[in-house]
Amino acid sequence: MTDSNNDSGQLHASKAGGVAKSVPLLGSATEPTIFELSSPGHRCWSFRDTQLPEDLPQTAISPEHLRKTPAELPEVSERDLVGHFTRLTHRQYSVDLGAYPLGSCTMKYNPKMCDYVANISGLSGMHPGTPAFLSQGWLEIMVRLEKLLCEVTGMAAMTLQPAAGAQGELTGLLLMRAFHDSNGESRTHVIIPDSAHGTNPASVTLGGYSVITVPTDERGCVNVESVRSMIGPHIAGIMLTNPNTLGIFEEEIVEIARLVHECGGLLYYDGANFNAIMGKVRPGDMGFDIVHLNLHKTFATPHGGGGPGAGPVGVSSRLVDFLPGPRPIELGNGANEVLEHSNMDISNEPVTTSLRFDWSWPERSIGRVHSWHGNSLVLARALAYILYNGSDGLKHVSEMAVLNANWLRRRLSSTYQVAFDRICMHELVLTTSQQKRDSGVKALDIAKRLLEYGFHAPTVYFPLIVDEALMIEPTETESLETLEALASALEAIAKETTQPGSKEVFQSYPTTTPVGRVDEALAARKLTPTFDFVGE
Amino acid sequence: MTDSNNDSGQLHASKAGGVAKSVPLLGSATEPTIFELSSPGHRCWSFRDTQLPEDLPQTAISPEHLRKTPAELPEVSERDLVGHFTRLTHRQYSVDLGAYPLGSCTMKYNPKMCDYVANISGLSGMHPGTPAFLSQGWLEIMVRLEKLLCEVTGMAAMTLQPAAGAQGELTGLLLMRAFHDSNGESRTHVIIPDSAHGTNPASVTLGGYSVITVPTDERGCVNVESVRSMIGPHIAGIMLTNPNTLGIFEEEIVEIARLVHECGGLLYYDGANFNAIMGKVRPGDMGFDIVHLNLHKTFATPHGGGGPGAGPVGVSSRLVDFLPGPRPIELGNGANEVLEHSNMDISNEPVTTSLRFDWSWPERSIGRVHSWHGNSLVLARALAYILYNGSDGLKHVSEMAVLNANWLRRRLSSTYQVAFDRICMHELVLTTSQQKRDSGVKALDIAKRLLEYGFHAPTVYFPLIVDEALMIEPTETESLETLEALASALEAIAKETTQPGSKEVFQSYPTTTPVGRVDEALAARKLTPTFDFVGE
Amino acid sequence: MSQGTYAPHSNDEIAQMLDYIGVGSIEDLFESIPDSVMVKDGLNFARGISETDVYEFMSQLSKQNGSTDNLICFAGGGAYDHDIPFATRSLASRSEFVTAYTPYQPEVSQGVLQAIFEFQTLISRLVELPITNASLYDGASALVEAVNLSVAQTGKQNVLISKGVNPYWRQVVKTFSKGTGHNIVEADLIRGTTNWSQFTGEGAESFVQKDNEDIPGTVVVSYPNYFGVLEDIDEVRRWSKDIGALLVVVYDPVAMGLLRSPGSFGADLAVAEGQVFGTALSYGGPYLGLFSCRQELVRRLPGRLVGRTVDSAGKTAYVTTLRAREQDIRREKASSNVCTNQTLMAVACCIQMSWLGKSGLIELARRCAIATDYLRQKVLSLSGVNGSSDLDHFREFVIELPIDAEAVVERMACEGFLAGIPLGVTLQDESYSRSLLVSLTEKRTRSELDRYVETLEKVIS
Amino acid sequence: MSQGTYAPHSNDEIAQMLDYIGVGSIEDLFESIPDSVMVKDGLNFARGISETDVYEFMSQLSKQNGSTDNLICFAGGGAYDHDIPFATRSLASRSEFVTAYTPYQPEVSQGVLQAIFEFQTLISRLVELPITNASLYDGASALVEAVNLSVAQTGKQNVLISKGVNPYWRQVVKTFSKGTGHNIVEADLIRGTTNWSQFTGEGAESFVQKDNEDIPGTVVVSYPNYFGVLEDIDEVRRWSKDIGALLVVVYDPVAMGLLRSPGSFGADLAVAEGQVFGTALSYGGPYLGLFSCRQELVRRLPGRLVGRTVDSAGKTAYVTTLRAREQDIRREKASSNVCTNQTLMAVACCIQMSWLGKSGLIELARRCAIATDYLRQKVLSLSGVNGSSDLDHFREFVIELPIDAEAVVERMACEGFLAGIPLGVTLQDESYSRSLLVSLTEKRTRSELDRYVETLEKVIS
Ligand SMILES: Cc1ncc(COP(=O)(O)O)c(C=O)c1O
Ligand SMILES: Cc1ncc(COP(=O)(O)O)c(C=O)c1O
Repeated sequence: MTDSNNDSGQLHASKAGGVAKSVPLLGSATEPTIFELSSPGHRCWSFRDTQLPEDLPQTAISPEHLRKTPAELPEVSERDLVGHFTRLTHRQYSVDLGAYPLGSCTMKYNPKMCDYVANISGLSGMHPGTPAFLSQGWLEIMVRLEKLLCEVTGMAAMTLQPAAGAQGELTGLLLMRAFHDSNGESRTHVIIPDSAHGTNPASVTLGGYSVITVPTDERGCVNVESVRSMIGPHIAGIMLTNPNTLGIFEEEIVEIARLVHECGGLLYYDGANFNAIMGKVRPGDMGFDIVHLNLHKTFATPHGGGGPGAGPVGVSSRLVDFLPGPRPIELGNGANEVLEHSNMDISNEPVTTSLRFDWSWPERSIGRVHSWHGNSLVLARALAYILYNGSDGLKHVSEMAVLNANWLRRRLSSTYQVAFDRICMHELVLTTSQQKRDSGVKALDIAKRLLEYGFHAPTVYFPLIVDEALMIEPTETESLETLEALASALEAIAKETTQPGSKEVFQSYPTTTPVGRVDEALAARKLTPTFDFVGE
Repeated sequence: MTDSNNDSGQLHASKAGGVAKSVPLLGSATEPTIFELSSPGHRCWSFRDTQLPEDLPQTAISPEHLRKTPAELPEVSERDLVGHFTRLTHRQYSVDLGAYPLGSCTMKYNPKMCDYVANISGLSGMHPGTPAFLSQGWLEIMVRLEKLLCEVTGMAAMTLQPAAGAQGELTGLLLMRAFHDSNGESRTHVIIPDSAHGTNPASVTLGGYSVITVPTDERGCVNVESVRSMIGPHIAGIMLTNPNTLGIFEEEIVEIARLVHECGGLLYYDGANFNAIMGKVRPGDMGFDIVHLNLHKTFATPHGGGGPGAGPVGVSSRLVDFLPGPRPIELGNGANEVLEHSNMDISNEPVTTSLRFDWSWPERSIGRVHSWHGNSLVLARALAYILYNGSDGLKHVSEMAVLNANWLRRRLSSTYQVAFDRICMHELVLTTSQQKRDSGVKALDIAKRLLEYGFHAPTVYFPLIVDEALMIEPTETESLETLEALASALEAIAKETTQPGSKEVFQSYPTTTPVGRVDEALAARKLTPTFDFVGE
Repeated sequence: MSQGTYAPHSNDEIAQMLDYIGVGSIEDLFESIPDSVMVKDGLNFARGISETDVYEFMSQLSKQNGSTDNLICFAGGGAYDHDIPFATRSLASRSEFVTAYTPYQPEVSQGVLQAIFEFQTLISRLVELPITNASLYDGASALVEAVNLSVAQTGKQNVLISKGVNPYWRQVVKTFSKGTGHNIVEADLIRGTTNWSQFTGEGAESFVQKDNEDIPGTVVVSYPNYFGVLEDIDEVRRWSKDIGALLVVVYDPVAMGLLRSPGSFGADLAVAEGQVFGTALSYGGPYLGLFSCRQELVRRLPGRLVGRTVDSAGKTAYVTTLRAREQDIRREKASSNVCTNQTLMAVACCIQMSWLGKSGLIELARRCAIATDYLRQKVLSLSGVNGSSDLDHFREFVIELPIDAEAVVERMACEGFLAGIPLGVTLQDESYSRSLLVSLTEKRTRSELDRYVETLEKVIS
Repeated sequence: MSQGTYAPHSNDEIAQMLDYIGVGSIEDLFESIPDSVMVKDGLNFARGISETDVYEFMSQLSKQNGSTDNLICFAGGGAYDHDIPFATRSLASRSEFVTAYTPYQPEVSQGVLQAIFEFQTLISRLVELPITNASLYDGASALVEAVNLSVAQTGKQNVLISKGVNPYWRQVVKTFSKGTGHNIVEADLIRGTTNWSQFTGEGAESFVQKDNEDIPGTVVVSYPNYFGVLEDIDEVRRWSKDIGALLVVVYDPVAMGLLRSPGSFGADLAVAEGQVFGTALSYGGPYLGLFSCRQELVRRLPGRLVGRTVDSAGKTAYVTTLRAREQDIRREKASSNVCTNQTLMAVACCIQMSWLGKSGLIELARRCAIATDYLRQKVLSLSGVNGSSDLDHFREFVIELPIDAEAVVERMACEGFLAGIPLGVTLQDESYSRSLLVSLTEKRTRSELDRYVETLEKVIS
C-alpha cells in the first residue's frame, strides 16, 4: 500500500471542503475555518455584465490611496462555501430544533410567515433614503405599528428607532434627562432594583445618571419601603421590569408610581418581560412614563444568534415632544385612522406623490438614535405578528406563557427550590443551592446536563440575587407535552445529583454535544479573537 | 423527590414536540413520528377570511357521499411541526453537508441560484392549463431549453415531457416502436449491455420488447463482436450508456452504430452519464437516434431525496414526427431564433395576445406522456444552469468531472483494484473483491465505514458485472482537496481491513451515525410500511 | 463561463492533477473518443453569464406569463391553486431534503426515510388502503402504474376506463399501452356521469359471462370525476367485483376531507395527483403521483416503499424495503421501471398534511365545497349560462356558455381572471367548445367570486 | 386569534393545567396585578386574521413603495444597492442561524460562534487591525461606541469630528453625548475635504499645546467621506498623534478592495456600516455596525467578542470571551450597554465576504470605481451640472444642479430612477439644496448609467 503522504501533489486534508466529519450526523470532528478551506484560485463570485469599461482609468484614484496588499479573504468555491456554512448550522442549536427555555429571553417559536414578510422585495429592496412620497408603504407600516404598540402599552407615542432593548433604555434615559432639563432640573440618580438586568445600570451610566440599587423583598418584589426612603429631588426616576426578572409581578407598582411621581421622578418600564402581560395590564396604566419593548422577544423576531432586534420606546404625552426624530406620522385629521379602520383598509392606488404619511421632527427632540429609521424589517415582522394574533390573540399569548410557567413551577417545586414560590408570570427562577450544598453539583453543571436531555439550558446565575439561579421561561409556544418532558428531565437530573461522585460526573457534562465543556478561562487568558492573532 | 410518573396530568414524553434529543447535535435518540407528536386540539392551520358563508348547504352534497370517519391526520402546533421536520433534516446527509460520490448519480453541488429561479412567482405560480397566449414566458423557456439541449446532444428535436430518466427511456422506446411501426416492421428485440442500469431492461419490457444482453469485454466496453453476432431484422435497436456504467467510453461506438443502423435498428442513448462529455462529443454525432438526458444529474437539479427529475428525450430528424405532444414551438420564420440571438434578447412587452410561441402536435405523435407539460420547474432550473455556464462552461464541467475521476483512479489504483484500469471518464469502478478474499470485509462494509470518515458512500454492487463493486463519481464540483481527503479515507479503510478481526469490526460500522447498521431483512420480513400497519 | 463554473479547480491544480494522472493535457483524457465524432468548434451557443444576469433573464421571461400574480385562478382540471403555508414552504426547502439522493445509505438518511414513512401513513389514512408507495411522477403516471399492476395481477389485457377520468391522464395511459399492449376501452359519459350500461347493461352480455376473455380485469373511475361530479362508486364496485376486475379509483386528495375514500368503496387501487398538498402550480410539474393499494398487491407495487425496522442496537430505523420488486434488482422482469420519483414533493405533502391536520383537512374541503356551491348558484343564474343542477359536485363544475369558451377565457383574462379550463381544448372535442370547467379552492374570496360572476356576465353578453 | 395563535394548548389541556397548578381560572394567575390597572375591555384593535391575509396585507403595503423593483437605485449615503448572491441568501437564512439565541451555551452553539470568529477575522483582515467585535447595531452606533471607548481611554471629553462623516451618524453621536457629556466639536469642510486647519493651523494654538485640557482626545474622520472624497488620512494621523488623540476612521468596507485600510493609516479604531456585505437595503435596518481596534484597547471593547479555545478533550472550540467587560457582569461600570447586537447580519457578512474572496473583493471595488468614473465624467459634462473634478472619489460624488435637488429626485422617480440623496435634506442645510449625492455599485449597467444621464439632462432643462 502506498503511503499517501509521500505521494505527489498531496494537500492537507483539513483543506477539504467536502468532508462532513464535523457534522454531528457523522460524528463531531472540528470544522476547519473558512480560512483553512481556502485554496489559491478558488472562487464563488460572478458579477453581472455591465458593459462598462474593463479597466479603471489611472486618473480615477491617485496611487497614494491604493491598497498595497489585498485583504486575505478566503478563496473557496461555492460548493465549499455552502458546505462549510451548512455544516456550521448543524453545529448550532436553535428554537427550530427544540425548546430553548432561556429565562428573560422569550425564545418562542417565530412564525415562518414573518420571514416571508421580511423578504417581500418591496420592503427589503427599499433604500432608506427614498423620499417620503415614495415610501408610503413603509411609513404606513411604521405608523400602524406605533399605534398598535401604543395601544398595547398604553403610551401616547413611540419611537421605533432603537435597534435593541439596551439602545431603547438609553434612549429612554435621554428622554428622562431631556424632560428634567426642560423643567430646569438637574436630577442625578436613577433607582434600579438589585434584580435588574445588566443593561439597566449600564444604560443609566451612559445616560449620565448614577445608580441607586433598591433591594428585593422576601416576596420577590421591590422593597417599597426602601424606595420610599430613597426618593427625593435628586431622583430622576426609577427603572423597573414588571414582571421583574424573578418572574414576579410588582404588586405595589401603583404605590411605587405614586412615590416616584410625587418626588418629580419618572418611571421607566423595561419591557423585556412584556410577553407576560399583553392585554392584561398596560405600563401606561400602571403609571410608567417611558417604556421600551423588545420586539425580538415578545413580538417574535427570531433572535438570529444574538440579534438583530428592535427596542421601540413609548412615552406618555408629556414626553412626546422629546422623542427622537424624524418620526413617521399620518397626515390629515384622523390621527387614529389606521388603527380604527379594518386592517384591510389600504389604498390600492399606484405610487403617487400625494402624501398620506410623512416624516416629522418632534419639537424638542433629543435627536436621532439610529443611522436611519430603526431596524425596519424587524418592525414589519412585528406588525405582521400583531395582525395575525390580533387583540384577542396577544392576550392569549400572555395567558398561555404564564400558564406554562406556573405549570412548570408547580411541577418542579417539589424537586428544586423555587426562588420565590408564589404564582409567577411568564418565567420562574429556581435555585439549585440545595443541590450544590448536598452534592457539589452547580447550576451550570445541571444546565450542561440538560443539553444531553435534548433541551437548551435555562439562563444560569441570573438574576444575580438568587444563588445558583436557573431561570426558566418556557414561552407560550411550548406544549404541555414538552413541559412534561422538560420537567421530567430536570427531575431526573436532580436525582442524578444525589448519586455518589455526582460532582465529578457532572463536571464532565456535556459529552454528547459537538464539543465538550468549553475552557472559558483559557479563552480569556490566551486571547485568540481571530484566526491570525494567537494570544499568549 | 416526586415520582413524576405518578404525578397528575402527565403525558408520555415521546409526545413532546420541543425535545431535540433525536438531533445528532445532542446525541441521537429516536425521533418520534409526527403521529406520536399529535395531541387532540393542537393545530397549525389558519385559512384566509373569504367572507363566504360559514356552512356548507345541506343540498350541496348528498349524505351518501360524505365520509363517516375523518382521516386521522396528526394534530400538532406549528412549533411542533417545525421542530419535527427540522430535526429530521438534521438526521439527513446531503450534498450541502459534504461529498456524495455516488457513482451513476452525479451528485454535484447544485447552485442556489436555481432554487431562486424556481421560486420566481411568475414561473411557480402558473397554472398549467393557462392558454398559450398567457404562457409565452414559459413557452420561451421550453423552446430555448429544447434548442440548447439539442445543440448539446446533436439531436434534431426534443420532448421535455418525461419526468425522469426511466420515463424518458420508455418514451424513447415507444418512439422506436412508432418508427418501426411506421415502416411496417415489427421488430422484437433490443440489445442492452450487461453493465446497463436496471431501468434500461425494465423499460425495454414496458416498451413491449425483449432484452438481449451483450457482454462487456475485457476493456470494459461492449463486445462489438457479440453485437455483430446479435443483429438482424428482429433487432429494434440497442440501448447504450456512453460513457458506460463502468465509466468507460465506448470507443467502438461508430462501428456499433454502423452495425445497428445497417440492420435497420435504432440507437438509444441513456444520458445519465452525460456529465462526462458535454462539449466534447455529441450522441447525435456518434450516431444515436434517441437520447434521454437526466436533468437532475447533469443539469444540476438537486435530487430532492429521490426526485423530482426530468428526462427530456431528443431524437434525430427522422423521429421528430413521433414525439409526444403537445410540443412547445416557436412561430414565425426563424426556427433557431432564440438560440442565435443573444440571451438577453427578450421582448419586454407586457403580456399580449400576439403569439411568438405556441403548442403543436407532431404529426404522428405517440401521445402525451405527462399529466401536463413535464416537470417545468426542473426545466427552468436547467435553462438557468446552462445559461450560467454557457457553451464553454459546460465543456469545462465535463473536463473537470473527468479530471477528478482520473485523479482518484490514479490515486486509488495502488490500494484497490480498479475494475478496468484505464483512463476513465467521469466515474470509476473499484472492486474490493481482493479485500473480501483477504479479510471477509465486503464492499458494503467499506461503504459504511466511509460514512464515519465524513463522506457519503459510493454506489455499491453496481454495475452488477463487477464483483464487490464500489462505483465512485466525484463530479466536477469537488475540489482536489476533497478528493485527497476521500482517497486518504479509502486508503485508511483498506489498511484497516488488514487488521485481524476486521470482518467483525467492519460489520459493526457505522456507529457514529444517528442509527447504526439497519436491519434490512427484518424490514422486508415484518413489513411495516405505515405507522398503522405492523407486519408480522 | 466567461464568469465561472461551479467547478473549483485553479489552473495550477489542473496542471498538477494532469501531471499526477500522467497525461499531458485535458484532451488526453478524452482520447478514447473517436476523433471523427469529437466536437470541433465548440458548442454553438453563448458563453456563460453571471448568476445575476441569469436570474434577471428568467425574471423577465416570467413576466410574459399570466400567473397567479396577475390572474385570479379559477382553473383546475387536475392542478389547483391552493395556498401553501409559509411553514411548509420553509421546511420543504431545507437543503438536507433538497440536496439528498435517494436514501441508499439508511444510516445517514433517516430524515428523508422517516418523512416518507410518515407520508405513506398519511396517504394510507386518507384513502383507507394500507399500502402507499413513496411517490410516482404525477397523477397520470400513477394511473399508468395502477393499470400495469392490475393487468399483471389479473392477467387480463382489457382495461375499462371511464371518460370521467382526466382526459390527459387517459391520453397518457393510451400512450404507454402501446408498449404493454393493454387494450384500453373508454366508457362514455351521459350528462356528467359514466354510462357503464354500454358494458354492463342488457345489450352488453359479455360482462356477465365471467369466462369471456374480453372481460376487463381493470376498471378505472374518478371520484369526483373530471367534471367535478360525484359518481356512484358503490355501484361500480359491485359489478366490477362480479366480473373479477380490480377497481382503480382516481380521487382528489382534498375531497377526502369531506367525501368517502376509495378504500371505503372497496377500491383495490387508488391514485391521485398530490400537487394539492404543498406543491405550487409550477406550470404542471414537478407534481406528485399518489399510489395506494390493498396489501395483497404489495409484491407488485411500483416504485419505492419505506418500512420501519431497527438498527443493530434495536433502535427504530427506516429503510427502503421489498426492493426485489424494483428495476435495479429485477431488471427486465421488474413490475415497473420507476427509479427517480418525486420524493421532495412527497416530503412537502407530508409537511402540508401535518400542517392541515385532522380538522384542517376537513375545513379545507368544506371551504372548497362552500365556494363551489356559492359560485355555482350565482353563475348558473346568469342568463345564457347552463349547467347540470341535479348532480353532486365537489370543487369544480362545468358551465355551458353562449359563446366559445376559449374566447371567454381570453376576455376574462383581460379583466384579471383565469376563468377556467375550456373543455373543447382538453377533451379535443368540438362538442365541448362552449363548455368551461370552473374550479375553486379555499383561496377564493367572496369578492373574487362576485367579481367573477359580474365579469362573466359582461363578457358573454 | 379568530384564527389561532402559535400557542398549542387545547382547551382540555388548559383546564388540566389550571387544575394541576391549583387555580380555578386563567384570571387567577394574574391576581397579583392590581385590579385598578387591569385592562378591562380588551385591547382596542382588530382580532387576528390568517397568515395569508397578513401576508397579502403587507404585500399590498409594499406596493406603495418605490423599491429597487421599480426604481434603479443611485442613492447611497451610507446604504448601498449591492447584489446579494443566492448562496449568501440561502445560507444566511438557515433557521439554525436565524432562530438561535446569543451563544450562551458554547457546547451547542459552535455554529454561530465559529461564524462570528470567522467574521471577526475577516473584518480584522479588511481593516488591518487585530481586534473586531461580534457586531454593533449599525454604523452610527459603532461610531458612538468608538467615541465612548476613546474618551474613556484618553480621559478627554473633547471629540473632534470631521463634517465629512455621515451627517446622520454625527447626529446620533450628538444625541448620545447628551448622556455621556462628551463635547462634540465638528470640523467644517472646504470644497469636499475637512478643513482641519481651523484647529491645527496657525490661528489655533490650542492644538499644539499638549497640556491644554481642551485638546481633543479623539479625532474622527471618514475615508472615503460622505461625499465620496478621499481625504488625506496620513496627515490627520500625524497631527492627531502629536496631540495624543486616538484616531477613529470611518470607512467603506467595499472600498477596502482598492483603498488603503484604517490600520495602514495607523488608526486606533475603525468603524463602518457593514450592510454592504450581504444585507439588503431594508429601508435602513437591520444593518451591521463594524467595530475594530488596536489590541491595547480590547479591555474596553464594547459588545461581544468570540475567542478560540479548547473543550475538555482539547478539541478546538469557540466561546464568547473577556465577558467581564460586559454589562451583565460589570453593570453600571460596563464600557457599553450593548447586549443584543446584529449577529445574523454578521453571519451574512461572513458568508458574503467569503463568497467574494480575495479577488472578488478587489473586483467589486474596481467595478464600483469604474462605474463611478464613467458616470461622473458623463454627468459633469452636462450643461448646468457642476462638481469638483480634481478630487479623488470612491463610489460616490456630489453634483451641483441648476435646480432644487429634491425636485430632481421627484422627477427622476417618475422616469424610474432613485436619482440620489438630496444633500439639503440630509445635511439640513439650505446651501446644499441643489446638491445631489450620487452613488454607484457593481449592479449598475452601462445602459442604466447612460439612461440616467439622458434623463437627468431632460429633467433639469
Ligand atoms: C430584562 C431585560 N432588560 C433588557 C434587556 C436588553 O435588551 P437587548 O438585549 O435587546 O438590548 C434584556 C435582554 O436580554 C432583558 O432580559
Ligand atoms: C445509467 C442510468 N440510467 C438511467 C437512470 C434512470 O434515471 P431516473 O432515475 O431519472 O429514472 C439512472 C439513474 O440512476 C442511471 O444511472
